[in-house]
Amino acid sequence: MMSTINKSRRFTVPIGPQHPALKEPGHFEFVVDGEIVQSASVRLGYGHRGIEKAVESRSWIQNLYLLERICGICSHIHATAYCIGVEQLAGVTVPIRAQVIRTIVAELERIHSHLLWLGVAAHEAGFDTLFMYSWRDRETIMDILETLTGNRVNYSVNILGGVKYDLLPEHNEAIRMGLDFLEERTVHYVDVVTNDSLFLRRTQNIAVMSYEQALIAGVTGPTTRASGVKRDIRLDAPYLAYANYPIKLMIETHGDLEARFVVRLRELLESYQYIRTLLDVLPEGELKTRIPRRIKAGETISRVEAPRGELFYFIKSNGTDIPDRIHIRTPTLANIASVTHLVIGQHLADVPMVLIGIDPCFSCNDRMTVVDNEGSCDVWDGEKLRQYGIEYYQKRST
Amino acid sequence: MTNDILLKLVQEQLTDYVMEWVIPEPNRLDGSLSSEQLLTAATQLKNVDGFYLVAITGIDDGAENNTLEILYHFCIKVMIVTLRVTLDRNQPTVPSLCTIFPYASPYERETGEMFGITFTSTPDTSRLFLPDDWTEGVYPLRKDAQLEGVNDVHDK
Amino acid sequence: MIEFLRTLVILLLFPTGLFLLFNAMIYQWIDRKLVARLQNRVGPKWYQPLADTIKLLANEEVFPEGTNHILFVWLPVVGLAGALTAALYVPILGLSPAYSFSGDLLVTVYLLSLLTLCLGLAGVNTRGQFSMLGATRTLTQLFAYEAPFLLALLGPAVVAGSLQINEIMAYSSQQWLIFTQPIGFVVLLVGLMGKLEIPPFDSPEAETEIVAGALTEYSGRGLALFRLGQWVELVVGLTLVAAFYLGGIHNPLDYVMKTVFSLLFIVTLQTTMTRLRIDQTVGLWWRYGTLLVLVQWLFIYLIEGVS
Amino acid sequence: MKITLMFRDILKSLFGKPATEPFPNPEQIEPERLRGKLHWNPDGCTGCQLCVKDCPSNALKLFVIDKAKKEFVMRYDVGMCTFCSQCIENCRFNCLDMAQDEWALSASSSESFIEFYGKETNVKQLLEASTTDDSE
Repeated sequence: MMSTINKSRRFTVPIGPQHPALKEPGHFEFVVDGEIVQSASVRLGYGHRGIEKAVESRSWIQNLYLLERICGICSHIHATAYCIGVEQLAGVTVPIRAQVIRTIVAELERIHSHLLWLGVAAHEAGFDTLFMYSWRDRETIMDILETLTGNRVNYSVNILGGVKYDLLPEHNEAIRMGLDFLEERTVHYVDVVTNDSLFLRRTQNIAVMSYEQALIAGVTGPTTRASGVKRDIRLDAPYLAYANYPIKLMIETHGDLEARFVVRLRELLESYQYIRTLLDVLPEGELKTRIPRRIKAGETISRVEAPRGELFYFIKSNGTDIPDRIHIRTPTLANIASVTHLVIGQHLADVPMVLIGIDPCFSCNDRMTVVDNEGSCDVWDGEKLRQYGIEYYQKRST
Repeated sequence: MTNDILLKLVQEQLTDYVMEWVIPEPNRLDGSLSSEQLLTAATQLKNVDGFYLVAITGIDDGAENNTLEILYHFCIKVMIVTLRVTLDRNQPTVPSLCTIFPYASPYERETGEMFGITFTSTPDTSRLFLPDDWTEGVYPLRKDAQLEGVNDVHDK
Repeated sequence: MIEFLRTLVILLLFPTGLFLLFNAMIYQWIDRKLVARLQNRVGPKWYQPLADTIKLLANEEVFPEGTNHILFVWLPVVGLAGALTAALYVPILGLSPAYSFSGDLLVTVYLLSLLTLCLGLAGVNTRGQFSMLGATRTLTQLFAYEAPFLLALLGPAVVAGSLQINEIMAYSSQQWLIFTQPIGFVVLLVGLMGKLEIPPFDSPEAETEIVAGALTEYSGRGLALFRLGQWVELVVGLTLVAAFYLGGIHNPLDYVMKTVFSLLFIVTLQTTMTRLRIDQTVGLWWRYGTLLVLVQWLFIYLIEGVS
Repeated sequence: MKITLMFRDILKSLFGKPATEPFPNPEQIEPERLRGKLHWNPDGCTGCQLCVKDCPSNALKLFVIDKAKKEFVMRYDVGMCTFCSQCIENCRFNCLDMAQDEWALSASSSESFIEFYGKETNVKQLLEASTTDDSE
C-alpha cells in the first residue's frame, strides 16, 4: 500500500516524552518500514519524583499523603494499599464500616479511571465524539466523589486506621442516581464499541495477545483478563469488603484491542452493581480506630487491584515512626514491557491504540529517582523568564 | 488446595535449597537462600506450583551490616512466597531470572540501577528510570547514597 | 482602466481576495461550532479562526535545519494562491463566476489539488520523521480520493453536456441532481472531506500518531497560509456541491442555506466516525468510492442512451 | 454494517444545552466537604504541635509566644498546603477548620500565600523579630 515510500529506508519514529498521543511523559522509539513497525524500545523516568526514597525520611502519617500523590487517577488505591499494609503491621483491625467506605471509593475511582481510559483510547483512534461523551459522563462520578470527599482527585478519604468521611444517606441517593445514569450510558458505549464497524476496524484483531503470551509477558489487570487469564486480586486475595461481598470476574478471551475495551466496560457495569450492593449492606459503626505512631518492626506485603491491575506494596518497618523501606510495584511496570512485543508488525497508526490499550500510567511508574534540588532549585519567576526571552530574541536578531 | 497445604508443599519441595523458613503471615512464606540456589528454586516454583513473579524488592541493610537483600515475591492466588538472597554490599551479584520469567527484565533493571546490584546474564542492563546523565556509581535507594548535587538538572 | 480596476477588485476584494478569506473563516467557524455542539461542547466564538490567523501571522517563523528555505516560504503561498484562484471560476454567493470559459471545471479541480501537492512537498521538504510520514500519507490519500472525486464532479458535466461550471449550473437549476445522481453527491462530499483531511480521513495529520503530519514543522505564517488555503477549499468545494447537485445557486440566501446544509452533512459524518488508517482509506476509496461512482456513470449512460 | 452509532447522541446535543460549565460559574455550589484554606482559631489551642508534626508538606508552623498564657501564632503557607486535612484530624480541640468557599487561591507572588494567625500584637512582635533576624 505504501509503495511510494522508499523501501530500503527505515524511519525511527519517536513517540514521547512530548507527543500528543501520550498525555504523560514516556519515550518510545519505533522503527518503521513504511507504515509497519519493525521494532520498539521503551524508556521511562520522565516523571520521577523520588517517592520511594522520600518515604524513608517521613513519618508513617505523612507518607500516606505522599503515596496518595503517586498517581492522580488511582490515588485512592495507592493510599488504600499503604493503609492496609501499615494496619497489618500494626495489628490493627479497621472498623467494618470504614472498610466498606474504602471499597466504595475504590470502586468509584475505578469507574472514573475506566471512563477516562475509554475517552483517551477513543481519542487515540480518532473518535473524538466518544472521547467527549465519555468524559462528560465521567463528570458524574467526579461530582459524586467531590460531594463525598470534597475533592475531585486525591480524595484523601483514608487515614491510618480508618476513613475520614462518613457516607450519609443523602450521598447514598446521589450515588445511586449517578450510577443509574452511568449504567445506561455504559450499555450504550458497549453497543458502540462492539458494533460500530468503523471503530471495530481499528480494534478487532489488532495487537492480539493470546492466553500463553499474556502469561509469558506477565501482564496484569484488565489487559490480562482480556486474554482470558483469570487473575483479579479482588477475587484471588480478597481485601476490604471484597472478602465478604465477592465481585464478579470479567473475562474476555480474544485478547485483541476490542477485548480490552469490552473487559473494561463490563467491569464498569459490574462496579455499578457492586457499589449498589455495598450501599445496601453498609454496616453501622465506627469510622476509625487508633493506630500507634510507631509501627512494630516487621515486613508485610499488601496487594490490591488498582484500575490498571495488580498493585503491590512491600512495607518494612524497623519499629520507629519512619518506615525503613517501601517498595511499590505498579501495574504499568508489569504491562509496559508487553507493548514493545505487541506493536511489532502493527501499522504505525495502531501504535497509539496499542499503547493506550494497556492503560499506561507513567506517573505511577516513575516514582523513585531523587531529584534533590533543595537549595539549588532554580525557579524562574515571570521577570526572569521575560529577561530570558528578551535576551533570546536579541541573540537571534544579531 | 488450601493455603496451608500448598505452602507446606512448597516448603517441602524447596527444603534442599532454602536455609531458613519464616512464616510472617498465614498466607506468606519467606525463605532465605544463597544466590546459587535461586534459579533452581524459582524454576521449581514456576513449573511445579504455577507461581508467577510479582515483584523484585531490594533492601539496603545499611553500611554497618554491609549487606543488601534482594527479595523475589512469587504469588499464586492469595499465597505469597518470598525468596530472600543476602548479598555482599561491595559486590552484589545475583543470577538473572529472565530465562524463567521473561517479564522480570524491567524489575531487574529497576533494582539494578537503584541498588547497584548486578544481574548476571540479564538481557538488558540499560537505564530504565534514572536519567542518562546520572552519575555512575550512585545508587539512590541505598541508605548512604550521596545525592547532594548529583542530579541538579537546572544547573546543566 | 475600468477593466483593470474590475480585475483588481475581483482579485483583492470580491469575490476572491478579502471577502473569500473572511467567508472561509466564517465557514471554518461554523464547522468548528457545529462539531462542538454535536459533541455537547460550547465551541469557539465567531472570530476564533480570524484570531487564530492573526496570531499565527504574528508568530515567529522557525526554519528547521536542512530545509530549502525558498520552498519552505513559497509552498504555502502557492497553495493558498491555487485555492484562491479556483474560487474565481465558481459561483460564490450565487453570482456568476468572475471568469468563465469552456473547461473551467477541470482547471478548478486541478487548482484545488495544488494545495494538497504543496502540502505533500512541504512535508518532504522539512525532513522530519513526522512530516515525512505525513507527506507520504497526504499524497497517498490524494491518489485515493482524486479519481472518484473527479468522476463525481464530471457526472453532472456529462448530463449537462458541458465542462463549463456556469452551464452545468444552469442545467442543474432545472432539476436537482441530488435525486437523479445521489451516489455522486455523497461521493463528492466525502471526497471533499478526504481532500480537506477532515475526520475520518485525517490520518495524514493524525495528531495522536504523527503530531501534525506534513505541517509538524510549520509555525507562524506558513501554517496560517496552509490553514487558510484549506478553509478556502472548503468554501469552493461546498459551492461546487451546491451548484451541481443541490439545484444550483440563485441568490446569496440560497447559497448560504445550501452550503450550510452540505456542511452539516460533513460535520455529522465527521463526528460519528472513527479515523481510518491510511490503508483503510485507500481501500475504501478504490473498493467502494470508485466502484460506486462507476455504477452511477453506468446509469447515466443508460438513461442518456434511452432518452 | 453499522456506522454512526452515536447519531442519537449528537442529535440530542444539537438541540440541547452544552455540558460545559462556564468559569467562574455563579450558579456553582461548593460541595459541603470541600477542603479550602485552613483557618486557625486560637481559643482552646494548647500548643501540642500535633498538627505541625503530621503535616505532610510542612505548611504549618506554631510559634510559642507565651506557653503559660496560651498565646501562640500560627504561620500557614497556602502555597505549601496539600489540603489533606490531616491537621484537622489530629486536633483534639477543634481549633482548625478548612473554609468551604475559599478555594480559588492562586496569586502572582509567593509572599501573599503566607498567612499569620493569632493575636495582632503577637503577630507584629513575631514579624519584627524575624525581620531583625534576617538583617543580622
